[in-house]
Amino acid sequence: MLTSVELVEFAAKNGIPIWALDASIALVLALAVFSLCGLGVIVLVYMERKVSADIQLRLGPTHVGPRGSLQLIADMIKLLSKEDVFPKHADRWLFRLAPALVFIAAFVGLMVIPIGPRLVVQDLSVGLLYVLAIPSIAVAGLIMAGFGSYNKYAMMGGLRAAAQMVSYEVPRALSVIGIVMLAGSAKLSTIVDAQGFWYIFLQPIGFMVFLVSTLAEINRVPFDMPEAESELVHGYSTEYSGMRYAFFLFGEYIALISAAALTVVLFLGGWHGPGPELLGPIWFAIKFFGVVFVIMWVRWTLPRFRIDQVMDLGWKVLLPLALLNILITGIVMSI
Amino acid sequence: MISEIIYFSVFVAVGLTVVVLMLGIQKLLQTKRHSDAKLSVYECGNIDVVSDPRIQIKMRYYIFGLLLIIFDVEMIFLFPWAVVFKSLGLVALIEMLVFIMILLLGLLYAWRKGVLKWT
Amino acid sequence: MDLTKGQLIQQPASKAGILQEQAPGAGLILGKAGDLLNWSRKNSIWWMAFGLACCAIESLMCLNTARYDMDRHGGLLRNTPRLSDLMLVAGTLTHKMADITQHLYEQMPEPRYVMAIGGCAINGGPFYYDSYTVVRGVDKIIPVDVYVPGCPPRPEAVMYGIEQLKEKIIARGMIE
Amino acid sequence: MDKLEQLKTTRADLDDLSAEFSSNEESEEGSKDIKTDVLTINFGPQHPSAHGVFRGVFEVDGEIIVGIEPHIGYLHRCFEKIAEHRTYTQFIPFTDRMDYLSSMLNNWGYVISVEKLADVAVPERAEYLRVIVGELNRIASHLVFLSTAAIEAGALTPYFYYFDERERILWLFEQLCGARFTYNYMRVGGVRVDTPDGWLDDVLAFTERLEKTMVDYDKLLLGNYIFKKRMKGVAPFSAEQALDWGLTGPSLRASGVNYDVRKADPYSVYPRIDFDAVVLYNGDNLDRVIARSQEIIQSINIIKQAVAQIPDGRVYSPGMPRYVTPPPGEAYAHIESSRGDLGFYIISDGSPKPYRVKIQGPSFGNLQVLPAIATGSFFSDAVLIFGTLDAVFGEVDR
Repeated sequence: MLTSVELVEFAAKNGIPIWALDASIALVLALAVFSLCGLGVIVLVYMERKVSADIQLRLGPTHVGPRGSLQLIADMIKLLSKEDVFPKHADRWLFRLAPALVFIAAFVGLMVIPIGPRLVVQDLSVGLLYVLAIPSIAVAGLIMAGFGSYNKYAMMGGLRAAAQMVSYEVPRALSVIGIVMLAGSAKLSTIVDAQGFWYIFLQPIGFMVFLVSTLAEINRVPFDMPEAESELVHGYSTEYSGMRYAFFLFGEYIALISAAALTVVLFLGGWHGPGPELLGPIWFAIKFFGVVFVIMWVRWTLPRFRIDQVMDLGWKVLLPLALLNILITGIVMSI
Repeated sequence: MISEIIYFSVFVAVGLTVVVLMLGIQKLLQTKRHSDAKLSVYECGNIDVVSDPRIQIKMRYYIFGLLLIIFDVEMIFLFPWAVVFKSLGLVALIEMLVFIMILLLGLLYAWRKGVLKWT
Repeated sequence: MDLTKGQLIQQPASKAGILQEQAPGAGLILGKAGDLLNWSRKNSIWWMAFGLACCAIESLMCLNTARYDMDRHGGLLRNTPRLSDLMLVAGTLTHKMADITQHLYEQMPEPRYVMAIGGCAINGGPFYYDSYTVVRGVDKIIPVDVYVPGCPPRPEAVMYGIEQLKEKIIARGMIE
Repeated sequence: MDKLEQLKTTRADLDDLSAEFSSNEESEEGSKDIKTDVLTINFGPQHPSAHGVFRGVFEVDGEIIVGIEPHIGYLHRCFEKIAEHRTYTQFIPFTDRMDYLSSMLNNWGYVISVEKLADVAVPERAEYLRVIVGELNRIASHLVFLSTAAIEAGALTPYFYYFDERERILWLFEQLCGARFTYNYMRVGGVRVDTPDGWLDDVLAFTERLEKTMVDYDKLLLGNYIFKKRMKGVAPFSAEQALDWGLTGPSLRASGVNYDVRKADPYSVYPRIDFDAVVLYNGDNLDRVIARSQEIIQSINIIKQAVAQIPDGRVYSPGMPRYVTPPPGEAYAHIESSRGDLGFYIISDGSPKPYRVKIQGPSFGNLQVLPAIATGSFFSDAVLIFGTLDAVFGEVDR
């Protein structure tokens, strides 16, 4: 682990309490993860714009920076300098806390995802449960945003977010039980190590259920009910401007990062690939961008479901399928 | 355990600092020019708010919420079971199958009663 | 409706402006920062989906499509005034719509820009000089930055208008 | 006496009590179903899918629409009054700006009425050119319809494909009359200019291209499982209902009524052209979309035949005066616009300006049905229903 024996000895010698040592290492790591995921957001937004442009016969950003790569930076600086409108009727604290909650929940979720052998901040023994649970708190942020902005579209967006979370939380969690059974652990690094053979082949039903409910969990098309632009003008973030909106954007993309990374870890063998162990992160990145591309491809191809169809799909198709998956896995493993 | 909690809190603190810092920079850079109209509710351009958004709205997914709690609890039971499944073998499978079946029957019952329909 | 009620309630300029007046040497740093801000503002113009009539199809919808593709320049279509920098007033403005237009303009956060697209938005149109419902130009109710003539103007003309707006943004200081 | 009074009051008290009791019972029964309020939502005028300046006040109970109150008139430019102060030729540009997505057809509807009023013969070549540009414009309009239907269903990509094809049509129009969007191409007694060299070949090349690409686009949008699931069976409209509400155009034909002005009351050279009116039978959202998609194929078919049949000759009837002065009288003529039955009723008092022009726009008739069919549907579907009714507010408000 990263808190190596020498460091502990050094701390003990100099009278530094162990928690302070932990905290300082955690701070360094948190900043590293933050810069990494900041870079990731920049790359993903650029990729999203380029992929969508490619699908739509367009060019995408070309003018700002080399091949338009500085586009997001320009957008961010602009959002930073925009006026911060705080609507008169909005609830003071709900309105303020919502973007922060969405952003922090998504960011903290990145803590347990291993991107290479031993390259992980905290390898929790319940890492899988943690990474399923913590990013879902973001939904509370959406509901707060919807309720706090005193706006009808935002309100309906927040309620839809809640409805969607209610329907897809369970299938998503149940679909990975099969993996826990196979790997015999809920620790993410153990799950990766157990994958001599990728779990996507051993758990095809689980993979499908997981991918679909992940799309719903991170509110991407065809499940972007909370921000359905054609009816709810901008969904839960209708009243937000400037940097507060940017945090919703960050939150959304960091959720995409953690969802895609989790898919790689659980089903696509994590950092495993031919070549020495040192290439692990590179293999991880290749698989990661593959998954992200698929998610974007879906996003720019499909229309949106209706809210009742969304819930039907969750409860009547995905949940039974996920339970069936557990059943099949159990029976096959017992035989 | 304590180390994990420290890590978690440091991550939350870093996230919170970023949020506060960015909003502070925005506060410094922005040009504030407020009018009553700007602070009013966005209503597709309409000036008059025709009704209060904070009303007792019909939550048609209330029952779904109850079901979510039931299945979430089931899920929490399933995780430890799944971790040690390899060493427990067939008996554990049958036991858990009975457990899942009961819940599945509950789901089927709710389905038959028409609760899962968005009316 | 009352066409004279468009005045904004003026409030003190940003804290940066106060800083520039008080702290010596802050001007240079803020000048550089202002360049950066202006660069970002000109390269990320998000406009509001606000179409009134014929010009909206030409200037709003076509501007996104493959042939014109304002996304290349960082332009995006946004649905709410809260996220928009630019309001394209495209089409005939009637008296019934006037106060709504004004309200939407006021709901946009600073800095905000307005482009009047087409004859109708500029001065009431080439045809409606004797109409009893048409407002003779959107600049009667809100300040306009760029005028793009045409009935309707081609999307290229609107793009040229946006280029003109970019020059205007650069010419403006950070502190208004 | 006192006793009687007392008795009366007791009696009244008892009545009150029983009334209270019964009302209590009622409220108890009511509390089983928690009382909820309806949310009143403003939809438009500034809204991404308001198609311009429609304002609907939607009353939403949860997600279900319980009432719609449409507000129109945000684009009222008083065309009918203006027409009384313009000469007959001067009014043609106004028709461009009425239904701005199918300007050519609006031009055509107006000039055909004036021609009927003034009894002007139109040269053969001009009639064919009108058919060609009219059908091209119908395709362009339907392409916009399909793209907005896709956007409202949440799919953004088809919009780019459809608009790319539409750009090609606009390019053809630009070659022909110099304008991309508002053409002012037709004149009383013909059309303004003849085609440039090779224009008809370009038209044929375009139709051949579109025929191939439409197959792909239909697969992309209409073949999509989610799109079908969203659209199928939503807001079905029976033939009787459609006729009662005065629906016209593709929306009417999607309900199973075979009424196409080109067939029912043929004008121009349509009798010489072999084509089918697209009739579908469910009358739901999906059928309204499919009707448009199939009409594009029919229009391609018509254009091909018209290009094959077009004769040489002049495009403007000789000896037409600068000011058309029809004799006193009245005339009504209607055509099949891309949205339905577009009619112009003109009264002349013998002067160079019309005495009265009454425009019967199809969008208005199609839009008024919205509260009737969208009530009871989902909020997200109401937006789609509004989209498939295909109202253009330049024409609704005029």
